[in-house]
This record gives sequence, structure tokens and C-alpha cells, in this order.
Amino acid sequence: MTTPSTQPTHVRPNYMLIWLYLFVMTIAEVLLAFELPVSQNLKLILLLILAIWKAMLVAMFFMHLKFERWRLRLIFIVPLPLAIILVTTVIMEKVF
Amino acid sequence: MRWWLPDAGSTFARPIDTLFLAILIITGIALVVVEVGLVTFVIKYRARPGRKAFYTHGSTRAEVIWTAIPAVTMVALGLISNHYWVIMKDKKSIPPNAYHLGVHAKQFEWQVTYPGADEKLGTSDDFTVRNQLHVIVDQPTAVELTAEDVIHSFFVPEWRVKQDAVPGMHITAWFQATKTGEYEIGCAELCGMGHYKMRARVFVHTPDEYKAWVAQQAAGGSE
Amino acid sequence: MTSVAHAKPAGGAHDAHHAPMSFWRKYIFSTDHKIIGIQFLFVSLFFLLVGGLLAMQIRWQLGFPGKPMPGGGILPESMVSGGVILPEYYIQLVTMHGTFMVFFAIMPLLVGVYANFLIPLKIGTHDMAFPRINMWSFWLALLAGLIMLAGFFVPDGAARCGWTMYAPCSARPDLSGATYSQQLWSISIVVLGLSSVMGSVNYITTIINHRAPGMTWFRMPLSVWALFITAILAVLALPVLQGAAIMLLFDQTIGTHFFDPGAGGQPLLWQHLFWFFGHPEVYILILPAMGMVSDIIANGSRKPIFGYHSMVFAIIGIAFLGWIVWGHHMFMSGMNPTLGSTFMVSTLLIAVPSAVKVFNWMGTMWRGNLRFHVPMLNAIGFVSMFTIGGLSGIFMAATPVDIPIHDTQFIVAHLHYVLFGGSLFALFAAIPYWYPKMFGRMMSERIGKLHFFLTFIFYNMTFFPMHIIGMGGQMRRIYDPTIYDFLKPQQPINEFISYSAFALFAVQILFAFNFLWSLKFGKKAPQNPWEDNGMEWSLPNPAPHGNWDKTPNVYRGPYEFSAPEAGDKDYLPQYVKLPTDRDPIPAPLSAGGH
Amino acid sequence: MQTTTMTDAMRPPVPAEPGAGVYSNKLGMWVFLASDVMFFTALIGSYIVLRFGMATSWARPGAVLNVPLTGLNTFLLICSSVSMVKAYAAIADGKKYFLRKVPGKTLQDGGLKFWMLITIICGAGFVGVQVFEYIKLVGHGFTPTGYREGSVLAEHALADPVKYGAGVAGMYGSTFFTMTGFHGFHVTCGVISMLYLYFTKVLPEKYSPQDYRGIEVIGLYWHFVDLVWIILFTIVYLI
Repeated sequence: MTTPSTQPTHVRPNYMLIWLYLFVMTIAEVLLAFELPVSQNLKLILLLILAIWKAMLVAMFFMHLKFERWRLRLIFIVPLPLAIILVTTVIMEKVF
Repeated sequence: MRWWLPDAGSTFARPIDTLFLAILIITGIALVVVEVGLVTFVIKYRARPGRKAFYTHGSTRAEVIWTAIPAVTMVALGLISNHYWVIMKDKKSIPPNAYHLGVHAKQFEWQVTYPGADEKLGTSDDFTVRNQLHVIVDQPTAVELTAEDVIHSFFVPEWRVKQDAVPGMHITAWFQATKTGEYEIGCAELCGMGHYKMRARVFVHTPDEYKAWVAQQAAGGSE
Repeated sequence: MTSVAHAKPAGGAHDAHHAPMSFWRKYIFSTDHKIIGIQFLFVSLFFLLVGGLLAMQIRWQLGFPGKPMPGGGILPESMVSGGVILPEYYIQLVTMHGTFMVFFAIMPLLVGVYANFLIPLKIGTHDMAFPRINMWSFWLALLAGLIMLAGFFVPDGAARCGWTMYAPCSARPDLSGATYSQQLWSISIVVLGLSSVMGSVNYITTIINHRAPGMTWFRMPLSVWALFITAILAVLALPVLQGAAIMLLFDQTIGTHFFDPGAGGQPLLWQHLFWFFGHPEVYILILPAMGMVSDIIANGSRKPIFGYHSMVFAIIGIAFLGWIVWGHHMFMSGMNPTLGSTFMVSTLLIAVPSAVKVFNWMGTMWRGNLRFHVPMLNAIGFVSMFTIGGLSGIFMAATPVDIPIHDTQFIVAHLHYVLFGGSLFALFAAIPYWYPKMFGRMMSERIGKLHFFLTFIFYNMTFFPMHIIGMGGQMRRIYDPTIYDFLKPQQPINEFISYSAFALFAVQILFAFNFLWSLKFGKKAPQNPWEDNGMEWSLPNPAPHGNWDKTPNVYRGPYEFSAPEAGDKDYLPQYVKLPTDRDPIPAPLSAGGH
Repeated sequence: MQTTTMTDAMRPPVPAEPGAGVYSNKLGMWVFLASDVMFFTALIGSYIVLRFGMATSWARPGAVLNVPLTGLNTFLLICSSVSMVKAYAAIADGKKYFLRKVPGKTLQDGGLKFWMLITIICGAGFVGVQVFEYIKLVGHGFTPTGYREGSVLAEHALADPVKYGAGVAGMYGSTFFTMTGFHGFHVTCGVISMLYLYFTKVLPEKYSPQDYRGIEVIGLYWHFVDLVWIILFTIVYLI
């Protein structure tokens, strides 16, 4: 139940600021992919970091995971290692 | 009627059969313990009037024991198995002097390519024979498995060899036959309607016989 | 969003607020978890029958290859010719037998029926968290089953690449020989996945949020624990299969190349995705059975379950390991051998929690006061047969030994020991056990016992010899073993298996008769026929709509059989308040957080 | 904005929930989202595996796909996500209205009705742009099976096989359309659900600061879809 009083512990984040972050990072991504003269591998790593950062912002602030209890966060976290296990295993298999 | 694994026909048979027997003994003991225990309890503790069950929630010591014993056994089994697994399946274990053959699986036949006189695959004197695999006894042999259409599985029971042939992949399986004679290849992966009849004959020759057969094939001009 | 059931204050009885519902609302488009469970029961028993009939035809062909099948004349010419099963029909049989049994019989019987029926009753709540989604889950499952069944009636016959649908055979009509039914298979699996996810979201939410006051995590019966973990497995595993089935469907229809090696697709990718789902699926098919058997064995032994906590952790351990062992289905697939070693070790480790469970069941029976009612007999049958199934798994987990027996009848024997000897025996225990709660009547004990003993005998006669012919090398899914010289000597065993299988099937008529006859003529059930401790037995039989008038309180764990404070009785239900018991404090309405 | 007192009357009428400490609809949505993570794992994971397994490299970013257009689309979806969360904040503060003048300022303050509408428009806009993009792409010859014979793209690919990833065009098409298609399907489902809520709950003012579960639950779904797009945009369009 989301009565206002049931979430007394956190101040509401500044959503417009998050939006600005997301916007800037998206532009940075596009610039990085097309304009900036960095090596392919560095580009890949930077792009992935930006993407994960953006995704974290959305999950943490828009989906309020930052303000939830651990047991609720756990629900969303549990599938992630499984996804990583699946993908790395199958890639490793290909690389040997 | 046969009640055991097929006759041993390759160097893999001994470790595999021994390991099989070992697991049979281990699991047999476990099975006897469980089943005898169950039967004993069923008889001994059947409900009788005026009796009440012993009220207990368990015993940590007993549980630790029956967690530890299987854990140790399984890890040991894993280590032993892995030793042989690496020998049989790892690419690096293929002996350098192995005699290479190409086996191409398609719906529903096995096409075996022989290296011909120069003993090298991929040269002009290679020749291909349908549904006949000829190998030399006591000679490490590597079959390079490819598949045309769907997944097939190269299976010779006497050699304890099984390896899927996957379209788009190039997989090498090796073995060393120890007995001359005639055997069969079966397909062990459902590959379509004719899966069951994807059968090929295997001939294990002495080196001289094999040479003679190769010469005969070359003379006969079969492709 | 907010369904009616939610908006009600806690403890409100539904009956009191509703006008009598029409037949359609009450029994067909019902949102009552018990009715949905019963709907699942009838539908999945039907699919079990379908799967069984397919199995009989497989056994006819393997026992008597090339001989006209009795009654084969009624099948169309595209399936049998002169009464003889055709190879293309044979592979349809093995494919659909596997598909129906796994996806539409065992899985809905365990998860659809008993998760629906038992979870709210056992945790003391009025219904599922989302009753309407629950109803949809059933109708989608039925739809998926019908789509799958429709495969038999399209021009080129049913799907035919094995229940595992290995690509690229399944992805290309010219290789499999079937177009429409392969697509129907994929569509059906997508729909089924949706149904399963909807159901499982419901089970998880209900168990987390709707437990009655006093029903703490470690007072939950093991059946609920098992169903909870199963639901987690389903929620995370089914979507992977859905994704894979969608890719397969696109390969089949719009010409994508996911599994097409010619354009860089990877056939092994399908296997990885399928078994990444498939191994958790194996535990979806056995964990609920283990949970229900735990309940029944404790009841039959009149003793608390031995090592409740380690049983719970064993369930969790099995579920966790279940995610990192999928590669053992692919030992011979050309997968990286180093990965094979890793998968072997993790697979062997599953023996540990499984052994813990078996020994704890035995520990429960030890010094008990065993009552051999039909559920108990079947539960003991489960323990002894699951043991064989589990132990035969070790042969295949040890990779070198797996080489000769991979994809032979040995694995067929293994999986039937786990799925028939395991799951189905558990169901033969569970169905009569909760029958009174469903229908208010008892199933016949006498027929039940006869059915158990005959099934036990014929079941072993059917499946045990499969180990032997598997060791001999008989590949699975082959139409005619007699064309191989090395398989010819085993043909008498094949014949023997077939005769036993026919007998096994015939014995199931007893069960069907018992089930249907007792609906109408069974003995009226007393309120607590098995003298059990579960919350569900505080209700009349059959349980009324909305279950309890007032949310019940829970005072103790689920297995207080023969507890000293029980007095002269040998059971102490969870809902009974002794003078020494205090009422549990209900959880605050908003639990502090948000 | 947080009230510090809470009366019993404000407690929403749902059963005691000893478990997660959140109401069931929200818990259920989170469990569903966990499940959806695995669905996208199957699709995205397959994409990664297939792309790694290729002998030749993928078409260069921007060669086939229209990145500026998709960048705009990403922007739309991010906007819809922030308007969604503004809608959530609005109803939590009891602002059910569309727009209202802020006292003493010229600014207008948006309420639930306003922000939900923005969300729906941006979401629908995203779907619209995606459909437009698909039509364009197919027109150029980019299809799930690869570059269509005789199309503009096929000719380009012949001229510059490295830039256009000619060797892997089939897999490029397969993964691109499957992943973006299923994401688009998720967005469409979200837009439809929001429209339904808009007309049945938002406009009739059924939500209140005491109970706005529908908004929070659909919001979670919506942000998740946004999150998936952020990942997809990077790995499909930019890498």
C-alpha cells in the first residue's frame, strides 16, 4: 500500500535531474559510437558502462529500488546471475 | 540375450566398463541400504494398537553423516571420471599418430572419406564410401565428424564411442580398436523419419588387410 | 487491477457477500483456486491418458516391429499401413508422448492441480493473490494443450523431432517432414509458458504475502515449500523456453536463421536454451512430488518429519544446483569437454541433497507407527523408486560411463524411474489423499491397494529391463531395433517390456475406475480422514468457496504427530489452540515499509 | 509532502501481509519482471552468443539502421518514463487534476491526468516511430531473413561487404527484428494497459493518495520496458 505515510524514510528524488542524466548519457553514447576517435574495444567498454549506468538509474530511482527493502530487491537480482551464467557458458563453449 | 555392456572392442572399453562396475557397486550398496531399510521399517514399525511413534524432529549428527558420505563419494567419483573423460574427449588427447578419417552424416547415411595412399585427408586421392567404416586394429583412429543437415550421433557400442555430428561444426572423435571383426554404427540422435535405419557397417582390419582393401577401392574406382 | 477478493478486509468470508453464482461462474470460469485445481486435474488426467495411449503404440512397435497393431486399422493410412505403424508416425508418437507427459500431464498435475489446490488451503488463506489471473492460467494451459493435440489432425501429422525439438531438424520442414505441426508445437509452448508464468507469479505472491497469522516460513508444510521453490524455478525457466520457442517459430515461419548453420546460426544454441530451461523443468516435475510425499510420509508414520530444516535446504539446494547442470544433457553434443567436466561435478553434487531427502524420509519412518493407507503405500513406493531413478542418474553423470549409455534406453529407464516411479507414484499418493478435500468422498482403499501393488510390480517389470537393453546399446527413438545385429539378441527383452507395459496400462483402468466411481459412490469423508495436521483439515469436505469464514490462526509446525502435548491422540493439528498456546500477532497492515 | 500522521482509516483494505512488506499487486509485478528478465535473457543472450560466434563482423553501426531516428525514439521512451514517475508522484501527493496554476507563479503544475497522458503519448509515439522505422527498413531491403535480393541494401552490401556485414546479414536481420519486435510488443502492451487505466481509473478519479496501486504497478512495468530499451539501443544500434 502506497500511502504517503508508508514511505516516510526517503525524500523523493529529483526526477527531472535523473531525466537530464539519462538524456545526456544517451547523447554521449551516440557521440561515442560515431564521432569520437577511440579504439574499438574502449568504445565497447564505455558504451556498455554507459548503458548499465543508465539502466541502474532507471531501476534505482524510477522503479524505486533504492528505497525498497532488500528482500524486494532480491526478486529482481536473482535472475541476473542466471542470465550471466547462461550467456558466459555458451560463449565460453564457442571460444574454446 | 545380453545382460551387460557389449563386448569390449576398443581401448576405451576397459576404463569405462570398470568405472561402470564401480558405480554399480556403489549405487548397489546405496540401493540395498535404502530398500532393505524401507522393508525393515515397514515390517518393524507397522502400526500396532497402543503404540505411539517416537517423537523426534531429527538428529543433526545423522544428517551430517548422510550428507558427508554422498558428498565425498561424488567428488571422488567426479575426479576419477574426469581423468578418463579428458583422455576420451579432449581435443589435445588425440594421439599425434592417429589415422584420420572423415565421417559425414546426412539423412540417412554415413559417408566415410578415406585418405587414400598418402594417408592425408583433403587430397585428391581421397575416396568416399557410403555406410562402410574400415579401420585398422590397434591403430589410433580419429574420425572428423561433420553433418549435412541435422544433428546425428556417431555411435559404435563395442568401442564405447559416441559423438554427435552437428551441422556447422567440425568435431573430432578418436578411438583405438583392439579387435578385428565386423561391427555396426548406429545413429544415437533422433534425426528424422529414417533415424532407425541410419546404420553403417564397421570393419576392423589388420594393417595388411586394410592396405589391400584401400588398393582394391582405388583399383575399383569407386568414389 | 484490484480484484474483488483484494478489496475485502482480511477474514471476510466470500460466501457471505456473494449472491449464489451461476453454474458457469462457479464451475467453468471460476476464480476459486479449488475449482481451478480440479479443472486442472481433469484436463491433465485426460492428457495423461493421451500420453499413455501413445506410449502403448510405441511399445507395440518396439516389442513387435512390423506386426500389425491391434486396433491400428482405425488410424489413417498416413500413420499406419495395413495396421503396421509407419516410421514417420513412430517418431510422432515418441515426440508427442514426451511432450504431453512432460508439459501437459505431469507438470500441470503437480503444479497446476496441487499448487492451486493446496497452497491457499495449507497456508490458511481465502484464495490466491490474483484469482482472475489464476483462471487465465488454466484456460491458457488448456488452450496450449489443445493446440498441441491439434498437431495430430493437420495434414502432415504431429510434430516429430522428439520432445526436445532439436534444431535444425525442428526448424526446417524439409528436414523434419512436417510443417504445420512443428509450428503448432512452438506456438503451444509459448502459450503454455505464459500460463505457467501467470500461475507461478500467483503462487509466489500468495505464499509470500498471504500466509495466515502464525504461519511462519518454517511452519510451512514441505509441500508448500516445494511448490514455492518450484514456482520460482518455473517463473525463471519457462520464459527462456518461450524465447527459444519464439526463435524456433520464426525460423520455421518467417525465415530467420537462429538455428540455421548455413547462415551462421547455432544448432547447439537451441540445446543450451532448451536445457537451461529443461533442467529446472526436471525439478519442477519432481520437487512438488517430494514435498507432497514428505507430508504423506510424516502422516503415515505418525511422526514429525525427520530433519525438517535440512529437507527445506535440500529443496533449495536442488533448485539452486538445477541451474548449473544443464550441460549434462549435452555431454555428447560436441560441447567443450572442459565444460563437460564442470557440469559433471555439479551434476554429481545433486546426489547429495537428493540423498539427504531419501535418508530423511527413512528417518521419518524409523520408530514410527506406520499406517499403510493407500497414499502412504504410494509414498513408500515413491521413495524406493525415486532412489533407483536417482542412483541410475549417477551412471550418466559420470561422463565416461555416459558415453555408451547416452541417448539409449538406459536414459529412458532413468527418466521413467524419476517421472513415473517418482512423480506419478507421488500423484497416486496425492490424489487419494486430497480427494476428500476436493470431492467430499473417499476413494476406495481396497481398489487403491490393489492398484498400488499391481502398478508397482508391472512398473518395475516395464522399466527395469530398459536399463539392460540400454546397456546393450539400444538407441532411444529408433523405430525398429531388429535391423541392428547387436540389438537382435535383446529383442525378447523388448517383447517382455511391451507385455509388462500393456499390463501396466491395463492396471491404470483400476485407478480411473476408482477415481470416477468414487466421485459419486465413494464413502462420505469425515472431516479429517487421515488424522492429519494440515490447515486444510479444519475445513469441511469438500472445502467451501472462500475457505475459512475468518482467517485462521496457526499455532505450530505442520508435523506435530505423536507430540507429548497431544494427549491420547497421536496428532496435533496446526489450527488447534491448546491452553498453553498464545494467539499469533497478526502482521501489521502496513508492515513499516512500503 | 509526507504526512507524518496516519489514521486507521487511511489504511487500505487489504489482507495482512506478513511477507514482503509490499502489497500483492506490486510483489506480483516484480516477480513477473524477474520472469521477463529471463525472457529477454533468452533473446539478448542468443544475440550475443550468435554475434560472438560469427566469422565475419556485423554491419557497422549506422550503416543499415537509422541511429538519429532511434536516438529520438530513445529520447521519447526516456521522457515517457520520467512522465510516468511524475504521474506516480502526482497521485501520491493527491494531485488528480490535469493542470493547475501554481499559486504565485506563471508555471502550470501537472497532475496525474496530465502526466499519464504524456506517458501514453510518448509510448504511442515510440511504437509509431518503430513501425515507421520497420517500414523504412523493409523498404530498403532489410528483412528478418537478411538483405532482400535486388534491394538497395543488397547492392550496397555487394559494393562494401565489410561496412554492411554482408556475410552475416541473415543473422543481423533475425536478431534485430526479434529483439526490437518483442520489445515493441511489450511497449504496445504497456500503452494498451495504460489507455485502459486512463479511461477506467484515471479520468473517473478512482485513484487517491491512499490507493494508487494501479499506477505504481503499471509504472514498474513501464520503467522496466524503458530499461530493456536502454540496453537494446546500446547493443543493437551502437555496438
